[in-house]
Amino acid sequence: MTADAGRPASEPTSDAAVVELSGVAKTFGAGPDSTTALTGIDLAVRSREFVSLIGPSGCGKSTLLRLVADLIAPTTGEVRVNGKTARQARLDRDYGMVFQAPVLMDWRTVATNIELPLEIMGYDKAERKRRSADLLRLVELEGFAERHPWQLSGGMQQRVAIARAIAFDPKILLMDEPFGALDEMTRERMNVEVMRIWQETGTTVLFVTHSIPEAVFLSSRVVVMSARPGRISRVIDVDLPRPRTIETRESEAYFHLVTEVREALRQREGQPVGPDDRDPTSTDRIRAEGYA
Amino acid sequence: MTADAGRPASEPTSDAAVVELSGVAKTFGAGPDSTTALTGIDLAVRSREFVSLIGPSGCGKSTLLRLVADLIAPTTGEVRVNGKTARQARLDRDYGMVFQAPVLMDWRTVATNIELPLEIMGYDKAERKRRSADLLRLVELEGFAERHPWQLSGGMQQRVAIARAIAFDPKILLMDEPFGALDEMTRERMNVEVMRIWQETGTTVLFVTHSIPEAVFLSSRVVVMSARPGRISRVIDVDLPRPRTIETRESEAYFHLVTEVREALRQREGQPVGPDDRDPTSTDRIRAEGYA
Amino acid sequence: SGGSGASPSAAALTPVKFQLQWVPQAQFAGYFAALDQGYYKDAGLDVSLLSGGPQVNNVQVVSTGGADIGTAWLPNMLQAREGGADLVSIAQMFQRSGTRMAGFKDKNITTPAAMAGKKIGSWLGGNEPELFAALTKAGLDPTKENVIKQNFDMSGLLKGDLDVAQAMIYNEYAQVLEAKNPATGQLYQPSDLNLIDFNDPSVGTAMLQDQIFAKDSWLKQGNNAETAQKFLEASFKGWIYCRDNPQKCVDIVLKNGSQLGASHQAWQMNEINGLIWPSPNGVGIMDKTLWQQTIDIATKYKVLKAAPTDGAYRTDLAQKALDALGSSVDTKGANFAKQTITLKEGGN
Amino acid sequence: MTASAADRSSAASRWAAGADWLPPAVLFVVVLLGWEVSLLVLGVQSFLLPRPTTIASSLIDEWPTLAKGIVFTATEAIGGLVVGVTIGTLTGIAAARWATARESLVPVAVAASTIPIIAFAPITINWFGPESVLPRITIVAVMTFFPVLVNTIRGLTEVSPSSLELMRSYASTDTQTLRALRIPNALPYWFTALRIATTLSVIGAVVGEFFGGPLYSLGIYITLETGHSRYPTAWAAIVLACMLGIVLYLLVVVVERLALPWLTAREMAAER
Amino acid sequence: MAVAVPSAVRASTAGEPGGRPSRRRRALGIGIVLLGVLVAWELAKWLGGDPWRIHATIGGVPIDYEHVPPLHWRIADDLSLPHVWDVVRAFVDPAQRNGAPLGVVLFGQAMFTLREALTGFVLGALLGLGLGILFVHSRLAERSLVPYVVASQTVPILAIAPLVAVAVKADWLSVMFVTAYLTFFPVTIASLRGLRAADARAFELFRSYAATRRTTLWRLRLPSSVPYLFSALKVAAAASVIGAIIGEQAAGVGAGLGSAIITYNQYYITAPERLWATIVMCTVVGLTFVGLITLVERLFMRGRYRPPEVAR
Ligand SMILES: Nc1ncnc2c1ncn2[C@@H]1O[C@H](COP(=O)(O)OP(=O)(O)OP(=O)(O)O)[C@@H](O)[C@H]1O
Ligand SMILES: Nc1ncnc2c1ncn2[C@@H]1O[C@H](COP(=O)(O)OP(=O)(O)OP(=O)(O)O)[C@@H](O)[C@H]1O
Ligand SMILES: [Mg+2]
Ligand SMILES: [Mg+2]
Repeated sequence: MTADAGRPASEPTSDAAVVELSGVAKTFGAGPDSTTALTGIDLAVRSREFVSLIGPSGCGKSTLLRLVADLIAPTTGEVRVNGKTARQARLDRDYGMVFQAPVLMDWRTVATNIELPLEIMGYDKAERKRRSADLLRLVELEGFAERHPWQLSGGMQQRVAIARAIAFDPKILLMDEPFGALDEMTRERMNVEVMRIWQETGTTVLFVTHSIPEAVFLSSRVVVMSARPGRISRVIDVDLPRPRTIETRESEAYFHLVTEVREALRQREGQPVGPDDRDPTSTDRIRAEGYA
Repeated sequence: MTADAGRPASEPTSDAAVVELSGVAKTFGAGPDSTTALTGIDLAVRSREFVSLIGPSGCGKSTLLRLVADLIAPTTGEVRVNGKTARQARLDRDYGMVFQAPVLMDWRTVATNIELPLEIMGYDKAERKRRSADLLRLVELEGFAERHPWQLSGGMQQRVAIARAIAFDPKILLMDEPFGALDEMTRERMNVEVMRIWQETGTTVLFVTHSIPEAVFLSSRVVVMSARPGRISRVIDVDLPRPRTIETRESEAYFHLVTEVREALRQREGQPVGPDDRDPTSTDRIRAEGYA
Repeated sequence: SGGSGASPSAAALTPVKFQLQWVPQAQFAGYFAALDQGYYKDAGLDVSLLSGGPQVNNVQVVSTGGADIGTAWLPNMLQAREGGADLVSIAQMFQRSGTRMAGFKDKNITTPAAMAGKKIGSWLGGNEPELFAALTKAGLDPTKENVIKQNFDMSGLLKGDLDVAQAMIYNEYAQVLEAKNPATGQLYQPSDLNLIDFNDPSVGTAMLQDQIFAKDSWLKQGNNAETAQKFLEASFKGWIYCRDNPQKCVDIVLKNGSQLGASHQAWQMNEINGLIWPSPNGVGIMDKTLWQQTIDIATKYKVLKAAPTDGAYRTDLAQKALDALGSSVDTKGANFAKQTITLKEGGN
Repeated sequence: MTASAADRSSAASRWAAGADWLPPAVLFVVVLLGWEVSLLVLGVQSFLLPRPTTIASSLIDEWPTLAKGIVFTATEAIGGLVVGVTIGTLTGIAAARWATARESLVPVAVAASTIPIIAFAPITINWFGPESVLPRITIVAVMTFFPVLVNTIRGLTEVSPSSLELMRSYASTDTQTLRALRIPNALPYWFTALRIATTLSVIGAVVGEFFGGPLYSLGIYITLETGHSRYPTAWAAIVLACMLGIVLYLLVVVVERLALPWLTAREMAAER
Repeated sequence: MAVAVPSAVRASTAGEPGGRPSRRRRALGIGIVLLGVLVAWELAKWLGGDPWRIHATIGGVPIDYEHVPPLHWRIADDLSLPHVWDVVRAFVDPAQRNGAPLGVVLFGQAMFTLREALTGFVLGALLGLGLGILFVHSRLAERSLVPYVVASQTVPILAIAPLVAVAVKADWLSVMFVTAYLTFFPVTIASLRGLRAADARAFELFRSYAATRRTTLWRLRLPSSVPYLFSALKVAAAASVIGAIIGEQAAGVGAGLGSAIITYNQYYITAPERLWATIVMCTVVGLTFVGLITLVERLFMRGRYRPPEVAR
């Protein structure tokens, strides 16, 4: 990593909790039709930490992110961000968010979609143009500035959404499966970019992913969640040295951590109920070998 | 695999080309603003084959699927499906498609979304109910039959879309990154299900994925594409024996194939142009180790 | 309620559709009375009275067969006839013009000549020839005067948008007298107004108004001529009834128009009677002099391009109807005299 | 065949090929001919429905009067349209912004929109005098503001929840959300309303004139000519009013195309 | 993965800041606006209307009060703008000597008109939707016919209505036609857009099922046009009341609000408050009708949208 100089090689987190959830639960709806998406969530993310959330589909990862972002309010418990209420943090524009869906505006071009937060936050035109041009290069969409979202492929849309989220250098990045629609190589390059940004700017990252290796490789901590109702089942510290390189991935420690996360995820409890008639042997056989 | 009895253990493909693209090119728009999404595509998929498409984001995988589905017409060249024009095949309802986005109808519940193709194709109500119940179990969404799409998580929505696509037992399955939003375990189980269905019903599958191991593990052939303009750069036969199990993944042959696909993908030519100021060393280091 | 065989069943009656030129009001009291008193039924007719109104072109309805017989101002019917409709007048009900020009006393407009340079209201659309003729006769050029289209209420006059406005003696004029003068808080009085009467010999430009007409082709079909004659006979009876029992007729009209004001309709009934009676030639018979005067004015002011062709009116049907009524019935009303009606606020 | 991007960008060549304007032009000629010939053959009296050629010659003969009329009536229609659309849009924005405003303003707006012109027109003449343009401007404004209001509210509130969340994540102020999200989202609705409003504006102006106005205004002219059973000239005025309406409508369509190119492109894409 | 929420996910309520206020607040809001209108009305009269006086004895106390407004505005005099209390009193006063109160008479007429408006509305809405459906399926039809549809709406209805009345012999039928004529247009224009409003990807999905046009219409186009359609139906409902009134007049129907309007229009100077009372009744009919449509709309929208989760 080139841009690593200003950052200690050990875990660079400070003690101040940037994101803090205590006793948080979230139930959607009421009555017999309600869904308890999250329950008993206690989580503190320190400054400059890179925390990944991982867990089965529907376990409440997106819900947790939306709570932190103050897009929804917890049913019980408290969410504090940067020592303030989540609401205040949102009003202070402390975070940038990549949603699970790209959520682009059809009437804007790719460039002006990226410039949207900058417009709202009052950046002047020249600066907006400069940033969007830089970001378009970053997400490898140089030629597409003037296109409209519906002229892009799925992965390209997602990259626009990523560019938009980091456009205003937020202190906290909330990313909901940002690289899910990207091919391996683009994804790797994006990983590198996110790590670079994280290290250079001292951002705190809360990152949802379905890829265990990605989570371990990128994170300071991996939060493993279980489903229905969504709970935090394990928090695994990733004390691999930084900068992380190809050697990291070959290390024994890395391998152990990947296995540990996988084991944590596979604990039967909290897994979504699967079809009962499934052949357990075949699944288990595949399950034993990890591929993502 | 339990349901493998009726199927030869070797590659089960016959010689009849089920999907055949010859000299196909697709350009969106005209004039200076046009995008050539695909060019010079020749591809024949034989009956009962499982072909994966893999390639960088924006290389035209979805476009290729939409051409086969006769959702768009090629600019040049010809697409034939089941020996007929693509149009006729569509009219004959020869294929089922999973789109890259879930595309669920908000005014329908999860169950009735799954039943949509059945309704259109005139299945009676009892049969529809039976099937949607089965499929909901298959995609692990039993309790959600009466919910509306906006009450589901991203991965859950995608599973509804999968269930909908296979609801009417189409002869050909076109799947555009169907498992992109799923966690590792759910994805594995879905893989198993798709393989089971493919083997039991003799379906031909055209499958877009970004996961190289998934492509190799599932496919009879992996089609590697390169970007801008989208071209087929390599077609790699996967002659691993079936049924494929954990042992398959540990075999030397499997490892070689994964590497081969990865190498094919990494050939500089046809890669999307990345930001030039990126540090090539760091990327290459990561690139050398494959993780998905 | 009786046995279907005993009383004359509806099927035996000849259906007739009669198109009025406005919504139900005492202007059509005779027809409503004939219906109410069973005169039509006695004549073997099943008459339906079709309401008119601002959106109903009564001449057009009859000429397209929407109604069998209708009532309209004579010039309007003649215009349509000139335009190609084979309409013919079969009975001239009003023997004099009901139109006046009304202005407040302070404007001091008592003669057509005094209208020079004033804001002159007219409904136009066929209502203006009497006025234009009067102006011309007074040496003015109507096309150079400030003639303004007035709405069919009198607010233009009250608001001062008009110095002088057209008013039917049986309707708009009464409305002014039913309205409160904001300055005094009392109703306007006849003494507040000047009226110019086109019937007045000094003006002498009156034209014929309400008459009954039908399509010539319809009259020539089957027994229609006889039906028309029966219709006239029963209608005349209705009008005679109203002449002799005005209050009963007002009640009948009120019954048929639930929103109408009672004193206003009483006034209207009285004035309408005054337009019909006396009928020196017998009710419904065309007065040749007035016919000629109407045609002269109409042609002069381009209401008609030329004098109507022969057969624009016929008196035979009306005459036969009168004959059928017999001599015991007073069909001329020579002794008719108007009553004095007190108008109440809002015409109630 | 699907309408792909290729079809979209070839709109210009379609125009040249006549695909866009030829069918309506042909139909127009056919309708006129059919009208003319059938009336000739059937010998329908002109006081019911005159022949197109008769109407055309009246149009030419009466042009000096009619030209004055159309200018006057167009002034009223456009004036009323501007007032109505402005009020409708502003109330719509207020109503979309404040739920209480919406719940209390909309019923009043509905009430206003159901005031029958034929009852209201004489009152407006009472208010402003028959020769002023104000009575018709008032009538047109009352008639047009409701469709604009309803559609503005719809367009401003029917926003995708995910986009709203996005804006919320930026702590965007209501005004910013309005400008960046709600207004662009509302534009298709708003233009739909505008199309309806243009035609209403012409009806409103002409019908309003039926109850009073200068003698040359189209509405008065029509009543006078029908009153005199001069149908060809009346129809010439009616045709002129129609043309005014169509021109206004087409103007809206053109502005809409220019203002919402992305929408046109997307709609074409959905054209299957 | 691009788990794009289909763009058809629209929040009717989620989009509303603050959601729906309580019933009480709504009633209060309407009350305040109404009160505001009335106060402005009387204020105008107070400042620029005609002088008035109360001369009465209430509870043994003789009252003699005269108000002479300082200004004179022509739009505020009694002829232009009767006092609110006069309009209210008009409802209570008998319509005819010894007759039922005007309010009762008007209510009967209003029911009559509402019935006509309803039938005309149904015909017009169906026609409008039918045309919309034709147009979205055929560019040719759209391009050739839409100009005529637009033209039809600019032909002053008052010029057409008598022709209709002449052509159609039955009164109720011609009223229905005139009403339909006024109502179909907003529905057509809205369906031109609404029937195309579904996400392009949803159209692709239906295409992939080789769904017939009919199926696509029923299961995709119509459901996704609901927001557009209901906006139009509200406009059409309001228009249908006006249409019915014009139709009544054109057909010479002796009952209904149309005939009341003619009468009170004609006698406007003697009792302006009666025309105003009739107008009030018209708006009540309109409100009832639009309210009905809104109820149906709520039914249709139920379950479609994400309710407001947003904490404010
Ligand atoms: N608006 C909502 N209304 C009702 N239920 C909801 C809503 N949003 C989410 N849920 C429910 O909450 C649970 C958690 O959803 P969430 O989107 O947080 O899952 P997730 O962990 O992000 O899953 P995925 O990996 O599939 O995206 C799910 O069961 C979902 O059905
Ligand atoms: N409707 C369209 N109009 C214009 N360009 C389009 C359209 N659809 C796709 N493209 C372009 O075609 C190219 C291929 O797109 P496609 O969606 O097939 O990519 P993809 O391989 O599926 O990518 P991803 O993995 O990101 O989904 C892209 O450059 C895209 O911008
Ligand atoms: Mg999620
Ligand atoms: Mg794709």
